[in-house]
Amino acid sequence: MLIMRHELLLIAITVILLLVEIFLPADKKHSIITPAILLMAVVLILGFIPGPTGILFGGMYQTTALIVMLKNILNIGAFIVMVQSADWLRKPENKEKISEYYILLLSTLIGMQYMVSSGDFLMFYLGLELATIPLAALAAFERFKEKSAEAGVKLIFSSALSSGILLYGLSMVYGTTGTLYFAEVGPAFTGTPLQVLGFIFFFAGMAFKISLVPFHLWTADVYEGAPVNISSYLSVVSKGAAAFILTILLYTVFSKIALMWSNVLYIIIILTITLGNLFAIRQQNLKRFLAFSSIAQAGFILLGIIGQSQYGMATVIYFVLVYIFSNLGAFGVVSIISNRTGCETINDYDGLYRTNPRLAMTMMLSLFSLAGIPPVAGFFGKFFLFAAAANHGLYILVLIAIINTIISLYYYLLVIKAMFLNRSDRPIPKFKSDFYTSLGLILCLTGIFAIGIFSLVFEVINGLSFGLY
Amino acid sequence: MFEGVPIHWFLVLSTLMFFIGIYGFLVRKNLITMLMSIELILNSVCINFVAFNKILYPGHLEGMFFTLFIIAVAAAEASVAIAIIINIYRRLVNIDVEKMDEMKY
Amino acid sequence: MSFLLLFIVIPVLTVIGIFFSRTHMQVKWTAVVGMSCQLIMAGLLIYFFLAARAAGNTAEILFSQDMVWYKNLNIHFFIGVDGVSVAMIGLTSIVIFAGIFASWDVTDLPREFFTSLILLSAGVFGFFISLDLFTLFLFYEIAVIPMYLLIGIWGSGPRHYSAMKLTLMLMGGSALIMLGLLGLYFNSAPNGGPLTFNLIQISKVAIPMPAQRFFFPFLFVGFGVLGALFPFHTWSPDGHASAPTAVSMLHAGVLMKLGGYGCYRVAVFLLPGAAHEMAWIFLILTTIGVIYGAFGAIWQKDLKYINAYSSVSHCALVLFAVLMMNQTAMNGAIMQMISHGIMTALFFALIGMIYGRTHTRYINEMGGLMKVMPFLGVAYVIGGLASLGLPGFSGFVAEMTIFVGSFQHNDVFHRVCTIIAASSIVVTAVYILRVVGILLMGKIRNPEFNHIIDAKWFDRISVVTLILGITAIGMAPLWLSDMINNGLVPVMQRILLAGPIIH
Amino acid sequence: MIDFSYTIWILLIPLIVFVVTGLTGNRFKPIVTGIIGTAGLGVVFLLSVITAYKFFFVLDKVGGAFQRLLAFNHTWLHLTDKLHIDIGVLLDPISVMMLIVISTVSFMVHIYSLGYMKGEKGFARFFSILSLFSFSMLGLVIATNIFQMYIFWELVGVSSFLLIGFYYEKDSAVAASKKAFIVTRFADLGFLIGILLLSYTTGTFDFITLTGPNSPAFTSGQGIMFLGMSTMTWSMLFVFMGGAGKSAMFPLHIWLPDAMEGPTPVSALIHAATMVVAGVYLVARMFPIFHHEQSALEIVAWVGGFTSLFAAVIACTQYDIKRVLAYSTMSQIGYMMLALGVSGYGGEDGLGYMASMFHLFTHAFFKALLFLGAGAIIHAVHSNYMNEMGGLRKYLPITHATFLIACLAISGIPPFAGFFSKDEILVAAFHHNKALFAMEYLVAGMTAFYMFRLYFNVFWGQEQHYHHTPHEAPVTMTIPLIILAIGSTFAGFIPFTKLVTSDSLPFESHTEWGIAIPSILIALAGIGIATMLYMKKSDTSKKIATALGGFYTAAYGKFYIDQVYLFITKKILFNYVSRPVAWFDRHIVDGTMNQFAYVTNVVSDRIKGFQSGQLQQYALVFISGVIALALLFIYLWTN
Repeated sequence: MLIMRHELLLIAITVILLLVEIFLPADKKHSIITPAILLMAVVLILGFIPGPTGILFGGMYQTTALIVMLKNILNIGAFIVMVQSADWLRKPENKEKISEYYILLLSTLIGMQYMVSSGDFLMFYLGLELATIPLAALAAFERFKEKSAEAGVKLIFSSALSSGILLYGLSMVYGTTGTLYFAEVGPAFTGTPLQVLGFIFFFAGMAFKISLVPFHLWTADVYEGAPVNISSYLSVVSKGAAAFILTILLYTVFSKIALMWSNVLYIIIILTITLGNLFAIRQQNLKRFLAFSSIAQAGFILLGIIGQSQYGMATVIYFVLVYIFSNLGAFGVVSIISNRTGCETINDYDGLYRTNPRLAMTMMLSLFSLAGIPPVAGFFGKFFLFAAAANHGLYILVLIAIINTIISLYYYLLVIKAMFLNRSDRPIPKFKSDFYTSLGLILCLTGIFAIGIFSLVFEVINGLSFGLY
Repeated sequence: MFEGVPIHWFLVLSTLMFFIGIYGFLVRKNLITMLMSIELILNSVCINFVAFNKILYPGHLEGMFFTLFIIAVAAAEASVAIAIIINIYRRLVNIDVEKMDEMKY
Repeated sequence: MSFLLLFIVIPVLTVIGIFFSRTHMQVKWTAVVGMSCQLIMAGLLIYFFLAARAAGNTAEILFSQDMVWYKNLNIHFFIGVDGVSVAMIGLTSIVIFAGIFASWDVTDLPREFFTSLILLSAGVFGFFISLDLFTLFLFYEIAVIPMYLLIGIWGSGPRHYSAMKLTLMLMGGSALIMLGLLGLYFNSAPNGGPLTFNLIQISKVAIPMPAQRFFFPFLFVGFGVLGALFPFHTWSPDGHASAPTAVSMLHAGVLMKLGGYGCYRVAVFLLPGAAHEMAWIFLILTTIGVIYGAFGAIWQKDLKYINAYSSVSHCALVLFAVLMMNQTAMNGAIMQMISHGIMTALFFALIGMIYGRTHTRYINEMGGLMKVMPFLGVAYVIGGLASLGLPGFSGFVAEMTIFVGSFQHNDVFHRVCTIIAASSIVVTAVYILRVVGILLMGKIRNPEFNHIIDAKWFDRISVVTLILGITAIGMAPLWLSDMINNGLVPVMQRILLAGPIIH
Repeated sequence: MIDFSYTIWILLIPLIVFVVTGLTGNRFKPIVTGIIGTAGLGVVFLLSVITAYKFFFVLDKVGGAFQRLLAFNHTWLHLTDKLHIDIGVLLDPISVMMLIVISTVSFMVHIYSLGYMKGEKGFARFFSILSLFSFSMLGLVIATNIFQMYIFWELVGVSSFLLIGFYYEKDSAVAASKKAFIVTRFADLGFLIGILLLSYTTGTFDFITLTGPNSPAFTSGQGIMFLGMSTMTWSMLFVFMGGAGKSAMFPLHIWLPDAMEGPTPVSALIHAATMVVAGVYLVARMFPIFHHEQSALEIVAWVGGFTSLFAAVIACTQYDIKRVLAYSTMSQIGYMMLALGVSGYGGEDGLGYMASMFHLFTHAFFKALLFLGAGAIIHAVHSNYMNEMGGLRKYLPITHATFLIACLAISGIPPFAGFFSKDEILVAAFHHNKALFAMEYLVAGMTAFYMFRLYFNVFWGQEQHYHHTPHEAPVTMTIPLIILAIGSTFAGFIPFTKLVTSDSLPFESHTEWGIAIPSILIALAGIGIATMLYMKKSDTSKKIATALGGFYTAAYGKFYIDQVYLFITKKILFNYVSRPVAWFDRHIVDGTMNQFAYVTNVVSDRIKGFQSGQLQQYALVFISGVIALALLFIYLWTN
């Protein structure tokens, strides 16, 4: 029972919120925000309490110390998103949908956690869908915005297609191995043509989730249309979860054809990083901008996977952790500014530093972290990823990736230029950010700094991860 | 029934359905029909699972269960999709997929 | 706890102090206090170092301290100094001290300005004291990044363009370095044992030749970009021209030295075999750079451009000397770094002050300034003479050491390179005298210049500090060169082990 | 054994004076600085005299030869394990002789300047730089090693630069100073290369080792041939290039005439008596090696000879009195070089060497005298052009008298100093090379001619109308004139053969009247012609000038060497090297870097259609992605 405590806790608070939703009078809805966040905080903290690990349902569900940690990381991300979205939920048009928002969000989180700790493709599929479908609803959350609806459509349709293809792949895997349990598929997966075909379909589905080129096209549009906090949630938590499970699967189930998938990754990494950057360069809308940058970041994540070692997996997890904080920091600033002023393009940010120095500073640090500039954590994350790939001898790949970091630095600097260098005749007015917003940003900043400086985090992760060999 | 029907037939059928679905998804402009083509894809998957399970691995029922779950999930998916489509319809009074390119580049 | 840590701690504390100080004056004075501490610290460091050496402490690295940071990558926080780094630290502290005073009249966002400036210096200090390649690289980037804001916000001219260009090119360089460092790391234990970033440990092992051949160009070019290696120097003119005074000072004075130091300390020291093989390629480039920068400077109209090009020439001489790979030349390289650092800082300070008074940097719009600003005028002449390598100033010592050193190669190629490089002293004389002639001498062209006031007290402090630096080294170079030599010993041993004997 | 270590103060005092006056320059009244400077030089003068006395007459000889001793030596910088730069004091006959020359002339000039520069703004600056110069020049002559010499060589150059550009608001002065510095700098590059070659081959900078009886220079660096000359020869030639630059030998002479833009005392001190002979001194210093490399020595001789003739010709045509003197200086230095060039080594063979030093010595006196006299004249009439002067002899009696003495001395009329030294040179030349000897006869005549042309034009002829009646210079200026006049009268009787010889072994000298008398006659002839042409104003000179035609104009235009240089520097270097380099840097190198950014942007703009916003297109890409992966796998599969 305690083995799946994370999911149970989440389900518990979801149910609680549902009940509250039912019994709460319509004019008091917004008072649900604080208790919701508190509950989530409790869950988060409880999640860190060490507990038993093991297998349930005859292997369909499994947890290990590693998976528990992954779940905690996801919890952190979700928690920060919840904190950040408080400001947005207070807006009048969202008043009566607050608890829906939380319920949907939490259910996706539950889905992800099941996906991460699945021991069987069925469980995995359920988790995946549970993590995806509510997100479409969330993306279309702002009913009165055409963009939001469009985002919803694009998300649900493309995700449906991708999951269809993924399932087709799974069916082939099943057909060739005769089982769906990871533990049994692994040995049986010797790489016959049909299996490989199945793997390709499966991989395409996963690539869709972590938006790798060429399966990324939905990303930018959905991020732009969806509410900012949803975009940030999509970009960090769901992407993170997908990356985790993909790593685990590649390292366990598909380890027999490691040579082949590493070759594929090689090409996909180059494509993803380069195209992501090239598109990001010319974006004006910050959400779109961050969407493309997040695509490029996904490419970097793969660098760790291709490392194929325990160290490689550790760097992936570590980088996702860093990336959660950095990206949420950036998105947090974008979201509050877009909530207060509706400004979302880079030009609107001209001279931001002179009116709102704190926000601009947070933004800059987050962007530096994304670009991998010391002393913030992003530097360490990137460096370790490159080290992981170099460890495997892929120096050329690393070189390409590093050159791409320069391009990425260029467009991150464009934003910084707008905030610090440019002057504007009508800059974004000075405004005071409320408790939750500042809390969220402070969390991100502490994360950005602490994770890099204190090597403990990485060592713990490295201790728990495992590699191919 | 289906005794002695070789597995290839099922596979051919499912493959056909799969690609028909994909084709439909790519060419039909109406969101609802696109949704239907997705259902086609999912059903082809179901056929696969069932066929594999029934013919290759009659021992246990994983394939069957998977099929059931797929059907359920597909229903949920469809419901959400349709909800969103309705919303779209409210916004811009048609549901032509090509009209939804406000966000691009 | 090694007291070297203070070199990083003091700037950080200063930044915190600046953060909490209210008025502009407080900000400035906090900066002054902090950087004076740095200066004093540097003085003490030199004293302790020489004392320790005199006391017969022959350890390769002094005041070292080693803390494990990332256990499973074997990344340490390993700091320590040898003669060379002590010299570089001295240089840095002088320049930053003068820089604070030179930027006394920054009015726009002074808090942020001094913060970034001091962060930059912190990065530089960290770079010079760290002996672990990882931290070395980390501090390197810390030192480079603030340039963007410094140039972009407080710069002049096409500052956005220059800032972006400078940052991207330098970061491009650092990208190459990163790859090189990874290469070093994964080849740091060719015969078993844990991989390491530890510079000293790596310097003890023989890295396999193929790896050396592959990674040497990355490291050398990577650092060379910052060291204004031809043809990767083009960030320098624009960057310097657009940067505010103190930033130009720090950048040309110290930051460009990171490049030279890196080439010497990482590329050549750790990969001597490849260095021996490929030196000729880069020798050609640097020789071109030396003469090319000098000729480029002749034609410029903008004071800062002139100085930027002369920096290109002088820094190319540094790399040139490093590539000669014998004790004397390398010693000259280090001296040239220090001398050029102080000298060019002096130049940029003066240019800033002149600009602040005449509001133009185009020499043909000025003239006869010696009459109205004798102090700055004389200082400029002194700077110029130092830059064209006049005895009694540091430039002469450095250049002579380099030339004598590189002349120890008894083959035509090196001889020719040396002679070409040496001929730059004439060209340097040409452009320096041209500037001095047009700028300071002759009649005053613009009547408004008649009521220019000469240097203020803070200008004088910064100028005098730098001039003292130049002349001190120029008059009594022995202690410095001995200190450097002493630091060079292990480097030379490794180089000699690796390749053909050069005496 | 006498302790000479105090001689370092000869070096230190001017330095201290320079630093003090330089820092406190505008605190005190200018005159104070002047006094300090002069006093300092006075002390130096005394010290030098004492040193000379002790050295020549008290210090006991070793095997009849004057010793060469290191009065003081201190390591300044370690270069390689063998090479190290020292700063010290080397005492041997020539250095002591130079000490006397420099301190005397410098002292005189200081006193003179107290009067001449009175009321100039920058008086203080003038004196502090003057002591800087004295410091550098003294350091140069007492250098213990070639690198110390190079150091002070550079310092001399810069102080000359500063003094020529003293009137920094006059553009011509600025240009002249620049020219002087850059030309000499170019020569110094040669010197540096020479030093590098020499030090690499011999492994030492030290003069005593280098020029000692068994110097490594004689053994090493002989074999290697390049363009038919050994390394050692090449290094000597490079070294000589440096000397030629400082001593304004053809073709590096162009800076000297322009250098006359500086104040006249400066011309007297630097560009007549001391700095310009540094080149000669350098060759003399390295003489044993030069003598060992005969081909190099040959070149020295010819360059000297040609320059002397060349300069003499030009001198005959100039009107600016200072320029006339400048060219005569060149010509006289040419003599000295030639003398070294034709000299042998040791005993009687070393006659040329002795003669050269001798002439250097005497020349310092009368040329300084001439310049100071010219200064007095200019001071009186505020003009440099002799055709604006005339009949000044009644206004400036003392100047007139001293000037006349100087003219006689330089023309080599006995018993004045010039005669003896020049005679020795001619003898040496005669024994070595008849052609050069003839050339020098000619030059002797021309020297006499142009000097007296000058003399008559200034002091005789009919009076011009001056805007105020010329008046004799103040006493501070006349005293030096008189002292120097005495010097240039009697200096010739100093028995140089006993004191300064190539191997510092004294030998008996004897005037070869067979050569002396014709030279005197030639000189007289020159004077005679000058008298005829210029004593009374007549237009005969014009006629001759027109008769000579093109040659005259060419000579008047200094044979257009300046224009050639101007062409090379301005046209070639500036327009065809420097400008293209600047352009190349901006457009090619920088352009490429910008291209990267540009291309990136363009590409990112081109591919934007990829993201069309069409859901179905996304799906299409998705599917094709899957298919592409499949194909890729098949490819990987097959191999």
